[in-house]
Amino acid sequence: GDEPEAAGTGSAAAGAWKAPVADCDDPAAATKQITGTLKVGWSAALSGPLAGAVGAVLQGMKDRFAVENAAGGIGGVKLEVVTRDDAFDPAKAKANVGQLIQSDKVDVLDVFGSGQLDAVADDQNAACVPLLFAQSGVPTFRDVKNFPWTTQYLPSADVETAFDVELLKQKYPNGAKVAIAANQTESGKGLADGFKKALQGTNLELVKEVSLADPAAAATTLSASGAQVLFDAGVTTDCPALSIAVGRSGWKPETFIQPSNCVDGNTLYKPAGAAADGQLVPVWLKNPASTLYAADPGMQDYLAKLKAQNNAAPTNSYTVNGWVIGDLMVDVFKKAAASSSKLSHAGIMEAARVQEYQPPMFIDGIKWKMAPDAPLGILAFRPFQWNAADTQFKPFGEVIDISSKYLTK
Amino acid sequence: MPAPFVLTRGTWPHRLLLLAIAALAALALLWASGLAQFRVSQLTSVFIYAIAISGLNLATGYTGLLSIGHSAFFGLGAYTTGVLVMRYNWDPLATIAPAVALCFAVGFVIGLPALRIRGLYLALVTLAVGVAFPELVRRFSALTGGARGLVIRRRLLNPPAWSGFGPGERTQWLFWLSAVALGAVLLLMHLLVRSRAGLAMIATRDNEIAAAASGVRVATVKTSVFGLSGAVTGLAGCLFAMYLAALSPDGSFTLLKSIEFITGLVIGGAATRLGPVVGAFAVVYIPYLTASLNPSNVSQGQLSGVLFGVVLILIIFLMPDGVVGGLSRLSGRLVQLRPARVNTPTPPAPEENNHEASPLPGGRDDRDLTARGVQ
Amino acid sequence: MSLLQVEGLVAGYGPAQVLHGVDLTVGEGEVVVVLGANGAGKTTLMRAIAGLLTSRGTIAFAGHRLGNRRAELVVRAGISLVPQGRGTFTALTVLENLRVGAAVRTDRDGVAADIEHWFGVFPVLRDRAKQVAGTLSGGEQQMLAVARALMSRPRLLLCDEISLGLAPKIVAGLFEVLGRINAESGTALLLVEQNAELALALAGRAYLLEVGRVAGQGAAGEFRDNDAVRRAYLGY
Amino acid sequence: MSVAVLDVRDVRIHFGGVTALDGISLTVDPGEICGLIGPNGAGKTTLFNCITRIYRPDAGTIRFGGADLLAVPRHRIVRHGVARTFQNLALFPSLSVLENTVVGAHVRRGRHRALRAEALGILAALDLADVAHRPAQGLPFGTLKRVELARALAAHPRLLLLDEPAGGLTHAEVRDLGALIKRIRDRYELSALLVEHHMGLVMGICDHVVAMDSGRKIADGPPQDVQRDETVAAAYLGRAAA
Amino acid sequence: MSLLLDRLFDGITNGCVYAIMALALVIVFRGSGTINFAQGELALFTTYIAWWLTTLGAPIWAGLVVSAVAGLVLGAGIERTLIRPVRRRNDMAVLIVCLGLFTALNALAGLLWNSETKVMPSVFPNGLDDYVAIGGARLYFDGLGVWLVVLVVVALMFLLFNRTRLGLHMRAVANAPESAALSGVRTGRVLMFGWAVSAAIGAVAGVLVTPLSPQQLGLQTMFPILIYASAAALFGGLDSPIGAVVGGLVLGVLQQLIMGYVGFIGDTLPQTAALTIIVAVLVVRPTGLFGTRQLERV
Ligand SMILES: Nc1ncnc2c1ncn2[C@@H]1O[C@H](COP(=O)(O)OP(=O)(O)OP(=O)(O)O)[C@@H](O)[C@H]1O
Ligand SMILES: Nc1ncnc2c1ncn2[C@@H]1O[C@H](COP(=O)(O)OP(=O)(O)OP(=O)(O)O)[C@@H](O)[C@H]1O
Ligand SMILES: [Mg+2]
Ligand SMILES: [Mg+2]
Repeated sequence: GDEPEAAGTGSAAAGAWKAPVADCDDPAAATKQITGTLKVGWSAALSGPLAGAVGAVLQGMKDRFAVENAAGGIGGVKLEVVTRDDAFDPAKAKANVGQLIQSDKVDVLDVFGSGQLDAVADDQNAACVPLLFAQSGVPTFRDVKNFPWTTQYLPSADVETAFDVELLKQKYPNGAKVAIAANQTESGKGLADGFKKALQGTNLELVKEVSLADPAAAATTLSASGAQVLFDAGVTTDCPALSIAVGRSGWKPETFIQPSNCVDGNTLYKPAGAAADGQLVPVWLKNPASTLYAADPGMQDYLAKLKAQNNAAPTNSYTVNGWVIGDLMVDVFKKAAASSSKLSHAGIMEAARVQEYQPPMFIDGIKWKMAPDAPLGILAFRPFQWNAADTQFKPFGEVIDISSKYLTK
Repeated sequence: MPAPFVLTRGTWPHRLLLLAIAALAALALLWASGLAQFRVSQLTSVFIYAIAISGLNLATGYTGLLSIGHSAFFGLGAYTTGVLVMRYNWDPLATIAPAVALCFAVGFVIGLPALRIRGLYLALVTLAVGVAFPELVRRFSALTGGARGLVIRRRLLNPPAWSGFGPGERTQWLFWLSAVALGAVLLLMHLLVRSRAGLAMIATRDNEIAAAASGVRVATVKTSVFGLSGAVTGLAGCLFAMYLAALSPDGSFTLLKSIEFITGLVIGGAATRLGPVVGAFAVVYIPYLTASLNPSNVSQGQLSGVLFGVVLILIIFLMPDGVVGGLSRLSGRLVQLRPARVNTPTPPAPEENNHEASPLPGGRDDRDLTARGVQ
Repeated sequence: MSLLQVEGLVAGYGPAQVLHGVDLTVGEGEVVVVLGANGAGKTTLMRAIAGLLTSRGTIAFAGHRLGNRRAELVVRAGISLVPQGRGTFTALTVLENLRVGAAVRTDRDGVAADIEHWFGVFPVLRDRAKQVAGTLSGGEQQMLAVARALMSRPRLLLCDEISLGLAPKIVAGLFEVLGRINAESGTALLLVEQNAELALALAGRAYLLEVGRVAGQGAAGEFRDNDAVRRAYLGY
Repeated sequence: MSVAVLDVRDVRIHFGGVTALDGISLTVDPGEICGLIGPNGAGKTTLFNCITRIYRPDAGTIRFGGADLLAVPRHRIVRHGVARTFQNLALFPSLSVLENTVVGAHVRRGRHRALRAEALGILAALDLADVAHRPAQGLPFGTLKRVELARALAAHPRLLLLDEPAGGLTHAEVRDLGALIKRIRDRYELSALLVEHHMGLVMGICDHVVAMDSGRKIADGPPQDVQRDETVAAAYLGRAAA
Repeated sequence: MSLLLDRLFDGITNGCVYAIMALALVIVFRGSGTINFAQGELALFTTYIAWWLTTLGAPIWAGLVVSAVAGLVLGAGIERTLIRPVRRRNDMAVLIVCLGLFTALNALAGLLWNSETKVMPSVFPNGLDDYVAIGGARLYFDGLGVWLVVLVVVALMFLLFNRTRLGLHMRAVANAPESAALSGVRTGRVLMFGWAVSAAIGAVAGVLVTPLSPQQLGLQTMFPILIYASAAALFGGLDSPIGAVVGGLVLGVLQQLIMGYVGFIGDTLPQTAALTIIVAVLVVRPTGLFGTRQLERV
C-alpha cells in the first residue's frame, strides 16, 4: 500500500534528524549554503474560484517576509516569494514545480491542495528542494521515509477528529448517538474515516453516515436518524450549506461540529443565520476579528505590522494563515542558519523536521510540534462556538491538547 | 499574386518535400530533448494532449459525433495503467495494451446509443459518461484509491533497461516515448482517413442516409469509431499516468478536461490531421503564457483567465476553421497539392454528343472489379 | 427607366469569380427570362441580386442603388426570390411557412386572404396545411416555395428554375398563374428557366448567359427563332 | 417473357393521415428502362424509399432478383445490386466529387486505388472529369445531379433507381443524358426505374411506363399508350398533352 | 410520508432551478440552433452585479431589475459582436466563442469582485420559519417563489413561440436562416432578441437561485447548474419550453429520490444514476420527451 498510517508514536525529543542527501539527484546542491536571497516558490491557484483565498495566504506570507527583510533578513539573506499559477490543476502544478526548481532556482517550495502535492512530491523529493507547510493535510506525506523533503501545514484529519471525539467524550460522559455527513472528496473522506476511527472504543454510537452530495437530501435523511450529534466531514463550502439544510429540515441536533477549515464567521456562519447557532469548531489560530484578543500582544503586533505593510485584509483568516506560515518558515530558516548544516536545503529540512515553536498568532497553549517520526505540527485545538445573535465565536472550554496520543514526551 | 506552385502527390518533388518535413520534425525533436528538463516535460504533455485530441478528432472531427465525455477515456486509460502498476505490479509499458483494449471496448459500448441518438442529444450521452467517471472512481475506491487518488511511485516508472536511458532519465524517456506514440497515432490517422473506412466515416458525418444507401454500415462505423477514438484517447491517458504519476478523480479527469480537448480540437482545426497537434500546443501554452503575463500582484491572477478567454475568441475570429484549416488555405496560395494521377483515358473536350466517345469503365465483363455479394 | 438595372455585375465565391460583368435590365411589369447551360452562373446572378452574395458593380432597383444590401432589406425593397432547390422551412408547417413569407407585411387580413388565394392555386397545400414542410414531396415543396415568395407581394419576382420537379400539368398551371400575376398586379418577373419553351412564351425579352457573361439578348420571339438556342434549349 | 427483376406488389404506407402508397404494384424486366410518372406527391419517391428501405412499408412485398428486399437492412440493399439517386441531392458536401463516387463503390471488393481509377473513368464518361477534385459543396445543381448518377454507377448495380435525374438541365443536356442512360443500361446490362417529369426524356428512352396518382397505379404500358391514356392526361399531363 | 414529501419538495425546487436555466438555453437554441455554453457564466456575472448593488445599499429587487437589464444588454451585445461574425462561417466556432466567454466572464467576475464566496440576499423571505407545512413536510417560500417564476416564464415563452410573429420568425431563422432572410425576416434582430431575452432570463434565474444554492454566490456556483440545465433541456427536447421544465423537474426529483432511497448508489453515484436514466429514455425517444422529431425525408 502507498498510504502509510497517519503517524506512529514518536517523541519530539528524539534528537537530530539527518536529511538523506545521498539519494538526491544533485547532493552537492542540497548542502550548498544559501547566500544573497532565499527564494520560496509557490505553485497555487492564482486564477479560478480559489484565487481569493490563495491570494490572501500569499499576501500574508509576503508581508511576514517583508517584515523580516526589513529587519535584515536571515543573517543577511533576503527572503523572496516566486509564484506560478496552476489553476488548481495537478498537471500544471507539476509543470510549475519543475520550472520553479530548474529555472527559478527556488530554495523552498510550497503548494496549495493535496492533488497538487501528489503530482509534485516525487519530483521535488528527488530534487531535494524542501516543500514546507503545504496547504494540505493528507496521511501520504507524513511518511518521512518516502517523502523526507515534504511537510504539510494543515492539521491531520486524524488529529482533528481525535480532538472532536475528545470534546464529545467530555460533553457526553454517558454516551450519545452520532451522525456523519461526509463530502465525497479526499478531505471529506479523511475526516469521516478519522472520526469513525476515533469513535471506536468509546460509548458514542454512530447511527448514520450520509453523503453531502446534496445537502438538502442529506439533511432530511439525517433528521430522521435520531442522532444527538452531527459531525460535518466536509469542505469549506459545505459548512453553510449543511447548516441551512439542517435548519430547514426542522431538525436541531444537540451538538453540531464543523471541521476546522470552517473558521470564517462572515462567509460560513452568517449566511446560515439562526441555523448555525451553537455550532462548534476546532480552532488553532487567533481570530483578528474577535474582541477576545483585543489586548493580546501577539495580535497587536500582527495588526500593527500588517497595517505598516498596507495589507488590504488583515482580519481575513487566510491572511492570518499566510502570515503564520511565513512566521513558521522564518523560524525554520533561523534555526537552520544556526545549525551545523547551515542555511542550506538540507539544513532547512533538518530544522523543519524537529521544529517546536509557538507562533504569536497561534492560540496560547497551542504549539507547532514536529517530531521526525510524527510530523504532525498541530496537535491541539480550542473549541469555539458560534453565537448567531452576536455573529461571533465564543470560546467553548479550554484548549484540548492531544499530543500525548501521538508523542511521548 | 504569383500563381501557386503545383505539386502532384506521389511524384518525387512531393516525396522529397515530405521527407524534408519529416527530417525537420526529427531535428526539432532532437533539439527539444536537449532543453531544460521542465521544458522537455512541458513538450511531453503537449504530445500527450495531441494524442488525446487526435482520438477526439476521429469521433468529433471526422465522424461528426460530438463528445464531451472524452475525459472519461483519458481517465480510464490513466487509471488502468495506475491500477495495474500499483496494485498488480505490472510494468508500465505492458499496461498500454490492456488499457487501450479496455478503452476500445468501453468506447464501443458507449457508441451503441449513437445508433439512435444524434447530434447534441448524443453529446448528452457523452456528458453522462464524463460526469460518471469521477463518481465511479470514487465508488470503487478499493481499486482506484477513491477520492484520495492514486500515486504511482517514481521508481516504478523508471525507463526500461533496453531503452538505453538510465534510471534518472525518466523525463527524457517519457519525452521520446510520447513522441514515438504521437508519431504512430498520426500515421495511423493519416492512413485511416485516406482509406475507404475514412471515407465511410466522413460520408456518415455528411449524410447518413446517403451513406447507408451506398452500403456503408452506419451502425458499425459509429460504434467502431467511438471505440477507436476512445482507444486513442485512452493511450494518451496511459502516457499521462506515467507522466503525472498522481491520479485523482477530481484533478485531471473531469468535464473540464473534455472541454480542454474540444477547445484544442477546434482551435487546431477539426477534421484535419495536424489540427490536434496544433491544438495541443494551444491548450498547453496559451494558459501558460497568459498566466505569465500576469502582473506580480497575486490578487490580479484572474486577469490571466480573462486573457485566456479573449485569446480563444481572437483565434476563432481570425481562423474560424482552426489554425490548420486557416494555414492550409494560406499555404494553398503558395503550393498546391494535386492528387496522384491515375491511369484513365482522358476524355475528349466536351462537345455536343461527345458521350458516345467516352467509354464507361467496368461493366459486366470486368470480373476483377465486379463482386456483388448475393446473387 | 427600368425597374431593375444591373451593370457590370461581378460576383463569386471567395477567390472563385463566377460572374464577370453582367449587364441586365428588367422593366416595370416586364417578364424577362435568362437562359444558360448548367453552371453558367444563373443561380449566382439571382443570388447576387437578392442580396445573398457580396458583389461588385451596380444593382439599382426602382431608381435606388441596392449596393450590397442584405437579403432581408432587398425583400423590403420589393424583390423576392424563389431559390433553386428547397427554399422552404422544413421544420415549420405549410401554413407557418406562408406566414413567415409575409414577414414584411403588416396587413393581417390581407395576409390571410393571400394565403387563401394560394391554397386555391395549389390545392395540395391546403390539404397539407398543418403538415411539416420537410415531409412534403419535392414538387409540393416547390409549390410552397413559390407561394412563400409571393406572400411578400414583391414588385419583382426572381424565379430560379421554379418548374424544377413539378409535374407538367402543374408547370403549365404555374406559368399561367405567373402570367396572371404579371398581368393583374404588374409584378415584374425575372425567370431562370430550363423549360425554355414555356418561359419564352411568357417573356418579352431574354438573355443568354455563358460562363458568367451575357452572350446574347433580344426579344423572346427572336430567341425562339435562333437556331443555336433552339437546339440547346428548346429541343427541336 | 423473361421473369421480372423487380417485383413490387401491393405496397402500402401511410404517414399520419396521409396515405402515400395505396397498394402499388409494378414490375421491371431485366434490361428494361421503366418510366415512373405521376403528379407531385403521387408517391414516386416514397416508393424508391420503400425499395431502398429508408421507409418500411405497412404492407406488400418487394422482391428483387428473387430476394425479399423488405428483409434486407438499409445498408445491404446496394449489395443486392440496387443503387439510387436522390431527387433533392444527398451528397457528401465536404468530400470531393471523386471521393463521393468512391463512396458509391463502398461495397465492392478491390483495391482502393483500382476503385479510384474506375471512379475517375465514370466521371470522365459523365463529363465530370474537370470537377473530380472539387468538393461537392458549391457545384451547380445540374452538375450535382450527375454526381449522384456517378455515385450510383460506381456500385455496379443491377437495378438503378433514378429520381428526376434531368433536374436543372437544358434540353440539349437532357438529350445527352437520355443517350447516356441508355448506354449505361447496355454497358452494365442493368435495369432502371426512372422518375421524371421531363416527358421528352421519358418518352424517348423508356421501354415501358407506369403512371401513378395518390399512391395507386393508374396506367401501365408502352410509353405512347400511357401518354395517350385519358386518366393520365387529366391527372398528370394536363391540357398540354390532352 | 413527510420524509417523502420533503424530498419531493427539495427535488422540485432543484428541478425548477435547472428548469429556469434550461428555459434560457431553449430560447437561444430556438433562435440560433446552438447551445450557449456561456449561459451559466452570463447569469453568474449579472448576479454579481445584483449582489454588488446590494452591498451599495440597494434593495435586492432593484438588483434583480438591474441585473435583468444588464442581461438584456450583455446578451444582445455578445450576439452582435461575438457570435454573429463567426456563426455564418463555422458551427463549431460558435462553441469555442462560448467557451472563451465562459472563461473570460468567470475570471472577470473574479477580477472585479474577487473570488471569495458572497452571501446573496434573497428576493423571497427565506428565514427558518418562512415555510408552509404540508403533510408534515416544509415548503419554504423561496423555493415556492422559484416554482412560480418558472411557471410564469414558461407561460410567457409558450405565448411567445405559439402566439406571436416574433416567435414564428425565431423558429424560421433557426430552421433556415437564408430562407428567412429571403422572406424579409430581420435575422440579425431576431437572433439578438433571442440572446438578449435568454440572458435576461438567466440573470433573473441567477438572482433568485443563488440564495438557494449550497455554494451561495461564488465563481463555481453556476457551472454545475448549467450542466444539469443542459441535461434537462436535452431531455425535454431542446426546442420545447415545456420539455425543459419537465426535464428539469424529472432530473431534480430523480436525484433526490435516488439519494434518499437507493442507499448504496445514492451516496456515491447520484449524478451517474440520474443521467443514466435520462440516457435510457433518450434511447427510446432520441429527440427528447417533447422535442420536434427529426425528419428523415429524402
Ligand atoms: N457556394 C459556392 N462555392 C464555390 N463555387 C460555387 C458556389 N456556388 C456556385 N459555385 C460555382 O459557380 C459557378 C456557377 O454556378 P451556378 O450555380 O450559378 O450555375 P447555374 O447556372 O445556376 O447552374 P445550374 O443550371 O446547374 O443550376 C459554378 O462553376 C460553380 O462551381
Ligand atoms: N416522412 C413523411 N411524413 C409525412 N408525409 C410524407 C412523408 N414522406 C412522404 N410523405 C407524403 O407522401 C406523399 C408522397 O410523397 P412523394 O415524395 O413520394 O411524392 P413524389 O411522387 O415523389 O412527388 P414529386 O414528384 O413531387 O417528387 C406526399 O404527399 C408527402 O407529403
Ligand atoms: Mg442554378
Ligand atoms: Mg419525388
